[in-house]
Amino acid sequence: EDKPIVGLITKTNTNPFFVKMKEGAAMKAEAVGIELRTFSGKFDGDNESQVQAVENLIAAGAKGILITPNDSAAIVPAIDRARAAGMLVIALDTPLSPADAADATFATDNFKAGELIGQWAAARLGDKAADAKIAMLDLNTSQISVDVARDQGFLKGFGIDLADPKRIGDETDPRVVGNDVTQGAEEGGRRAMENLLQKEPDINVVYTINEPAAAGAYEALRAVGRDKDVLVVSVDGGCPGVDNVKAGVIGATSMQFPLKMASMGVEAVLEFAKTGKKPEATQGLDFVNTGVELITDTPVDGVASKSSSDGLDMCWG
Amino acid sequence: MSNTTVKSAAAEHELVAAAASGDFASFKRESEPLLTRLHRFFHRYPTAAPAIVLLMAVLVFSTLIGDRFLHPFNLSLIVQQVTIIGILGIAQTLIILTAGIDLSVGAIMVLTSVIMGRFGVEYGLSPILALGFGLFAGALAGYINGLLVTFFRLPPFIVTLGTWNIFFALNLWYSGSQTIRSQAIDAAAPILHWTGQSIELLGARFTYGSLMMLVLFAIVWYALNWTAWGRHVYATGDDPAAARLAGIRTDRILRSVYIVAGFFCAVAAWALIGRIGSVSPQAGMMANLDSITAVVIGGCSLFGGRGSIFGTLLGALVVGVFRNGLALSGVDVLWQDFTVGLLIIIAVGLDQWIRKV
Amino acid sequence: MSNTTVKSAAAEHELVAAAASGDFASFKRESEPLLTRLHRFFHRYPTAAPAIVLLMAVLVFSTLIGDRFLHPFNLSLIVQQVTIIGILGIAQTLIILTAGIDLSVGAIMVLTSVIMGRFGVEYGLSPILALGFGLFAGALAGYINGLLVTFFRLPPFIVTLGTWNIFFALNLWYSGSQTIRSQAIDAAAPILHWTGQSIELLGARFTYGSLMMLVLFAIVWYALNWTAWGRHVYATGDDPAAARLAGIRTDRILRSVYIVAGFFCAVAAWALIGRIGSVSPQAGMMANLDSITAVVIGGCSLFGGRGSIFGTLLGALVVGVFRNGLALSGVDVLWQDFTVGLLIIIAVGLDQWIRKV
Amino acid sequence: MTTENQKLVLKATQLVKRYGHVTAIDGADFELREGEILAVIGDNGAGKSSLIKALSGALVPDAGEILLDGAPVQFKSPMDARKAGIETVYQNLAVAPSLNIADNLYLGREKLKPGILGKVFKMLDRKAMHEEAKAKLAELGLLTIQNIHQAVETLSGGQRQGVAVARSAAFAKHVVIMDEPTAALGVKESRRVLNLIRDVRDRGLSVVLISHNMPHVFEVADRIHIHRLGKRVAVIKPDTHSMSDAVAIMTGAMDPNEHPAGAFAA
Amino acid sequence: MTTENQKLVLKATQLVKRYGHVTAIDGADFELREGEILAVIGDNGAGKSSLIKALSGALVPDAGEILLDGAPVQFKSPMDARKAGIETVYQNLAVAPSLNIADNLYLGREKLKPGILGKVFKMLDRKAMHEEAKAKLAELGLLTIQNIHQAVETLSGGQRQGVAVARSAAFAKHVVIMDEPTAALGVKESRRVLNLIRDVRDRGLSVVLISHNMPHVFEVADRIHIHRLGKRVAVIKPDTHSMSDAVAIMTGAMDPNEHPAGAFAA
Ligand SMILES: Nc1ncnc2c1ncn2[C@@H]1O[C@H](COP(=O)(O)OP(=O)(O)OP(=O)(O)O)[C@@H](O)[C@H]1O
Ligand SMILES: Nc1ncnc2c1ncn2[C@@H]1O[C@H](COP(=O)(O)OP(=O)(O)OP(=O)(O)O)[C@@H](O)[C@H]1O
Ligand SMILES: OC[C@H]1O[C@](O)(CO)[C@@H](O)[C@@H]1O
Ligand SMILES: [Mg+2]
Ligand SMILES: [Mg+2]
Repeated sequence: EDKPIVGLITKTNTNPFFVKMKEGAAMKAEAVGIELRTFSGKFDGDNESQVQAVENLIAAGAKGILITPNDSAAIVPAIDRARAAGMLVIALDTPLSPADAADATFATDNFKAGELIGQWAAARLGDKAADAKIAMLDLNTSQISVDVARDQGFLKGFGIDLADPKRIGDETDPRVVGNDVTQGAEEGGRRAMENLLQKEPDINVVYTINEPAAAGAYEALRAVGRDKDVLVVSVDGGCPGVDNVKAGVIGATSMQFPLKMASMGVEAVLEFAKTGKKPEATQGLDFVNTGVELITDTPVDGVASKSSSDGLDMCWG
Repeated sequence: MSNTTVKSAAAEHELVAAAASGDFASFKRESEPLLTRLHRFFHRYPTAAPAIVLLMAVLVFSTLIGDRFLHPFNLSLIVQQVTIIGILGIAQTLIILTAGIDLSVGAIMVLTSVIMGRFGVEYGLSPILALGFGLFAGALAGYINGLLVTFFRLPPFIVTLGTWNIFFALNLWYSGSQTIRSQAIDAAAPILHWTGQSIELLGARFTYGSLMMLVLFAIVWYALNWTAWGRHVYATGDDPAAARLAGIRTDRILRSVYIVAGFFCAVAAWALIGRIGSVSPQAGMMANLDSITAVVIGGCSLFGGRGSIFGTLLGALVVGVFRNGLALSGVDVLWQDFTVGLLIIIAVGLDQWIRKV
Repeated sequence: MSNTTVKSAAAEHELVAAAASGDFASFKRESEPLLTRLHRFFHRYPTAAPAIVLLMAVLVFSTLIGDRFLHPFNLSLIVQQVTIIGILGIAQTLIILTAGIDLSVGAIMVLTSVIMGRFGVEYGLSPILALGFGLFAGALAGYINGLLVTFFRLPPFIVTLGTWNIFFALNLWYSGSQTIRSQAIDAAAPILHWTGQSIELLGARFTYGSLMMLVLFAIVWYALNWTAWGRHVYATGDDPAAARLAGIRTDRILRSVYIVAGFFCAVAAWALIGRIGSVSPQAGMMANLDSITAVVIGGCSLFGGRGSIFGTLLGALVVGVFRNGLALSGVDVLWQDFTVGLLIIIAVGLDQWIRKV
Repeated sequence: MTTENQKLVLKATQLVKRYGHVTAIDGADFELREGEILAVIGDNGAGKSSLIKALSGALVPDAGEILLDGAPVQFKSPMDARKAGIETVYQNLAVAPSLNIADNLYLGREKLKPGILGKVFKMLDRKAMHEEAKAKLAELGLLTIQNIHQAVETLSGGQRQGVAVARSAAFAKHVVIMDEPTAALGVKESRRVLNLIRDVRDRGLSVVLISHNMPHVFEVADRIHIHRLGKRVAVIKPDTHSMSDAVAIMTGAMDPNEHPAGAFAA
Repeated sequence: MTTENQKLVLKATQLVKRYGHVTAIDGADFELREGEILAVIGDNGAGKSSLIKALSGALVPDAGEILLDGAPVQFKSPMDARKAGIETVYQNLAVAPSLNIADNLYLGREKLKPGILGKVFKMLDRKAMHEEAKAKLAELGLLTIQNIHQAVETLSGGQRQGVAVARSAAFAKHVVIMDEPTAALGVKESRRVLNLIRDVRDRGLSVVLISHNMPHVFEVADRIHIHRLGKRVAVIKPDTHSMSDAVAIMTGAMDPNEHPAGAFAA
C-alpha cells in the first residue's frame, strides 16, 4: 500500500495526445511499481482545475507531479507550493514560464518543431516560396507558449520576419494571409480554413497547430477541390496524423514523443523518491529535449526527415 | 321542468341585463393606425426580428466586403457552417417551446458520433446499422432526460446540467479519447460521410448535410403547425397545468419532445462526421450555449409556448453571417465573440420592442 | 349614516351566514403523524437536502480514504478550493432568488481580475486604488446587466449570455491575452495577494480568502433575512407583479441585486488572484455553470423567491468534497465529472422528494 | 321536475383525497341524475373543486368509487373523462393563452384531414375546425367572434371565460361540470352563462354547477348538493329549503337532519 | 347621509389610459368623498380595474389629473399612494406567496429595530412586527391566525383574500380601495368582508368598492359610480335608483339622463 504516488496533470482529457500521455505514464507506473493519479483541465487553457489538482496531490502526499501546464505563467505559484512541500515537479510538453519554475521539463522543442515544418514547406515550394500564400491555423486567442512557439518557429523556418517573436499575428509579410483559431480540434480547423480560403482562395500553404486541426482543415480543402495542391503542415506525430501523411492529407508533420515524456517523467519521480536526484536538462537547453522528428514522404534537401512508414513505427496512438 | 317558475327566481335587475344589447364582454377598439397594423403584423410573424437583423447584416457586409461576401459559394458556405448548430437548434427549439432548456445537446451529439464511428469502423457492423444505432442512442439519451423531467419532476436545466456531465464522461470513456480517421470511415462506413458530400447549384455548393438540415426544419415546422402533436407541444409549454386540464397528456408530450430532441442531436452527429471527416471526442463542447443562442436570437421565448422554428434557422444564420463576415473583413476572432454578444442583446431587444410597440 | 336601513338590504340568507360560527375560510387539519412533522421540518429548513448529502459524502470518503481525507489540512483545503465558486455562488444565489440567472459571473470575475492586475502592476497605481477600481468595475458590470434586465425588459438568461461574450472579449482585449505574473504582483500590489495568505488553526490552514467567503455568506444571510431589502428580494423573485403592487420598487431591487452580484464577482476576482497568485485571462470560463451547480444543489429554486444562501455554501462544499474525495481515492478525472453529473441530479431529486413527501 | 327514481348518470361513493396534512375530500358521496342541473355549494375550502376534479379525471382520488351510468370508471386524466362525454370548466379556466380560439376549442380532440393527408401525415383539418368552431359559437349565441384566429391571451377575462364555457357546452355528450363559471363575470355576462346552462340541460345533458351565488343557484338548480368539511352533508331542492336554510347548513349553523324536509330531501 | 357638499378626498378628471389599440380609460372622472363607501360598477372590461390602478399609482395615466385632498398628486408607484394613506386590494391580490403572513402585512413598510441596530444595520424588528400583526388581525376580527409565521401560499384562496383585505384595512389612513374583494369568497366570508368595509368607513375612512354583486353594492354603498366603455356615465344613490336602473345604465340599456333623478343624482 505504501507505493509512492506520482500525479499527472494534463491540459484536457479530450485531446488524444494527452490521453496517450496518460497511457504511457500508467504503463510505466505499473511496471516500476508506483501509483499514478491523473487529473486534467476542463478545456485547453483551464488553469484553476490544474491548481486544484496540484493541491489535491499535495494533500495526497504525492512524491512528484508531471504537468502539461495550461497557463505556463499562472500555474507557477501553485508549483512553488508543491516544490516547497518537497515534491519533484516536471513540466511535460509545455514548459513553465520561467522554465526553471519546474525541476525539469521534458518536452518537444516546439519552436524547433515549427521551424522544421517551415523549412520543409519553403524548400518544397522552392522559388515559389517568394509569393506563397500562407494560412496560419493557431490554437486559441490566448497566446499560450506552445501555440506561440510553433507558429513563430514555422514562420522563421519559412523565412518570414517575426516582428515580436513572443506574439502571434503581428507579422506584416504579405505572404501570411491571416491567422484564425481552431481550439486544436477538427471543427475549428475546418471553419478556420474555410474562412481563410474565402479571404484568399489561392492559399497554398497551411500551417496547423496540431493534427486534429489539420484534419479539419483538410476537409475544407477537399470540399473545394484544393486537397491536392495545398501543402498542409502540422505538429504531433500521432498515428492518425502519420497515416494522414501517408495518405497525402498532411505534407509533413513534426513528431513529438508524449509516451517518452510521460515514461521519462515517471522514472524521474521514482528516481527522486529513491535517491533524491533530480534530472538534468539537455546540454545547451533549459529543458530535456524529448526529440522531434520531421515525418514526410517527400523529403527535401537540407532538412532531415523520416518517411511515414518509419513514422508509423514510432507514432504514439 | 317548470322553466317559468325557475326563471321567476331571478332578481329583476338581472333580467334587465339579459335584455341588454351587446356581445359577451365586448369592449371598444380604436380604428387602427398604420403603426398598430405594423405592430400586429410583427406579432403575427414572430420571426420578423431575426429576419430584419439578418437582412441588415447581409447588407452591411456586402457593402463592406463586396463580391467575396455575396458570392453564391460564400453564402452556401455560411449555410454549411451553421448546419450543426442549426440541427441542434431544432432540438433546442422543441425543448425551449416546452419551457425547458437542454444543456446536454452537444454531449449527446459527440457521444452518438463516437457510437456511429466505433460501430461502423471497429466492430465491422453494417454501416447502415451503425448509423441506426447512433440515432437510436440519441433518442435513448433524450428519453433519459425526458424521464428525469417528467417522472422525477426535476427542472430541465438541472437534469441536462447533470446528464451533460454524464454523457460527456461516457463519450470520453467509450472513445478512449481516440479520433477515428476520415480514411477509416471512408473505407468501412462511407454512409457516415454522406452528409459531407455536396452538389453544386449556380456556383453555390450545398452539402447533403445542410440540405438535410433545411428539410428537417421544414418537417418540424409541419409537425409543429399542422399536427395535433405540435399544438400540444405549444399548449404544454404555454401553461402545463392548463394543458393537462384541457385533456393533454403533458408528460407524454414532454417525453416525446425529449426523445425527438435526442434523435436530432444524433442527426447532428451524422452531419458533424460529414463535416469534419473524422470522429473526434473533442467536438461539441460549446454546442449547448451556441444552440441556445440561435434559438433566442430566433425569437423563441425561454418561458415556453411562443416562438417559431424558422426563427431558429434565422438565428443560426445571423450568427453564421456575422462570424463569416467579420472573418472576411479580417477582424480579430476576439471581436467576433464580442459581436455575437452584442447581437444576442440587440436581436432580442429588437424583438421585445417590436412586440411591445 | 342610516346603518340600519342599509343593513336591511342584505338578503336574509346572507345574514344567516354572518351568524355562523367558525373562522374565515377555516379547514380541517389532520392530527400530525411523525412523517408529516418530519416533512414540515424539512420544509422549514430548505438546506436539509444538501446538508444530508454533504454529511453522507464526508462519511463515505472518511471510511474509504481515512485519515488523509479527514486531516484538518485536507478539510481546510476543500474550503480553499470552493472559495471562488462559493463567492460567485453568493452572487448567483442573489440573482436566482429574483428568478434570474447569471451566465456572466465568470466573465466579470476574470475581467475585474485583469483590471486589478493591470492597474496595480502596470500603471503603478496605489494597490488599494487598483483593488477599488476592480471592485467598482465589477459593480458597474453588474449594473449594466441590471439595466438591460430592468430597462429593456430582457430575460436575464439572454442578457448575461450576451454580456458573458462581451465581458470575456473585453478581458482578452484588455489583457492582451497576457498572464500577469505572481512576482510582479508581489512587487507592485501585494494587497492583491492578501486573500492568498493564510493562518493555521489546529493543523488546518485557512486563507484569508476563504475566511472572507465565510464572512460574506454571513453578511448576505443577514441582509436577506434581517433587512427589508432581503424581504423585498424574495418578494420580487416570488411574484414580481404582486411585489410591485404591494408597493415594492422591483426594478430598483433588481438593479441593486445585479450591482451587488457584480461586486461579489469582483471580490471573487480578488480571491482568485490570491489563490492562483497570477492573473490569468483564461480563468473562469466554466465558472458560470459551476456556480449555478452549487446554487441548485443548495436547494434554490430556479423560479425565484425560494432558497437559502447557506444552501449554496453547502452546495459548493458538496461538489468540493466529492472532487477532492474522488481525487484522493485515485478515481480518474473522467469519472469525477460523471459523478458530479449524477450528484446534481440526485441532490436536487432528493430535495424535491423531501419537499413533496 | 326531476324525480327520485330518475337514472343516475354519475355517482361517487366515499371519495377521499389528501394533500399532505390537508384532507380535501373526506369520504364524499355524489349523485348526478340525467337531465338535471345539480348545484354544489359550500364554504371556501370545503372541497368542492377537489370533488369535481376527482369526477373529471383531473385528480385521482386516494379511495372511493366512481360510477358512470352505473359502471365503475377510473379516469386517469381529464382526457379519459372527456372521452366518456364529460366536459369541465375548471375554476382556473384551462385554456392555452398563446393558442387561438379555434385551437383551444379543439385542443386534445383535433380533427384530421380526410384521406391520406390525415391518415399518414396526421395533417390537421384547420379549415374544418375553424368553420365548425364558428358555427358552434354562433349556435350557442355566446360570442360573435370577430376573429376566431385571435390568441386567447388577447381576450378579456370575461371573453376567456366565455370560450371555456362554450367549449364545454359545445362538446359535452353527457355531462357538463362548471366550477364557479360566473365568479369573474359582470351581471350581463353571468346571465348569459346561466341561460346557457339551462340550454344545455334542455338538450338532455346533466350539468354540475359550483357557485357561491345563492340567488343564481336557487334560480337554476334542480337539486342542490351541500358540501361541508370535505363531505356531502345534504341534498336539497329549491322548493323544500330556503336560501337561508342552505346557507345555515353549509356553514354549520343548522344540522341538516333537523330541517322538516330532512337532510336528503332530493 | 353623505351630502353633496361634503369634502372631496380623491378626485380625478379626464383620465386616459391606452394599451396598444385598446383604450382602457377613456376620459374618466372620479370623485370620492370623506367617510363614504363609493361603489364602482360596470361590465367586464369597462375599465374599472384600470381606473383604480391609476388612482393607486399602479399605473400612470396617459392624461388627466388626480387631486388628493384638493392638491394635485402624481403617483409613480403604489408605494407613493400608500405613503399618502391610500391602501388597495387589487383584483389579483398582490401577496408574496413564499413570505409569511406578518411579512406580507408589512411588505414595503417594514419596521426597524430601535437604536443602532436599526439605524446602522437596518435590522428588522421582526418581533414587533409579528406582535402588531397579530394584534391588528385580532382587532379586525378577520382571522384567528394559528400561526402568523405560515407562508401565504399554504393558505386557502379565501384566507389569502382575508390577508389582503386585512392589510389594507389595518394600514389605511385615508382611503381603502378594494377591487372585487369577494369574487372568490363564499357566502360567509363575503359577509365578513362587507362588515369590515362598513367598519372601516365608520372609522372615518373613505372606501372604494368594485363589485359585480348588485345586492352587495346596494347594501353597503353610500353612492354608486357607474362605469361604461372607459368612462363614468352616472353617479347614483341606492335610494334614488333601483338595482334594475343601475344595471340598465351599466349595460347601456338606459340613458342615465332619462332617469327621473338624472345621471348624477349623487
Ligand atoms: N394541490 C393542492 N395542494 C394542497 N392542498 C390543496 C390542493 N388543492 C386543494 N387543497 C386544499 O384542499 C382543500 C379543499 O380545496 P378546494 O379547492 O377543493 O376547495 P373549494 O371548496 O373548491 O373552495 P373554493 O370555494 O375557495 O374554490 C383546501 O383546504 C385547499 O387548501
Ligand atoms: N395590461 C393590459 N394590456 C392590454 N390591455 C389591457 C391591460 N389591462 C387591461 N387591458 C384592457 O383594458 C380594458 C379594461 O380592463 P379592466 O381590467 O380595467 O376592466 P374591468 O372593468 O376591471 O373588468 P373586470 O370586471 O372584468 O375586472 C379591457 O379591454 C382589457 O382587456
Ligand atoms: O492544444 C495544444 C496541444 O495540442 C498538442 O499539439 C497535442 O495535439 C500538444 O502538444 C499541445 O500542447
Ligand atoms: Mg373551488
Ligand atoms: Mg377588473
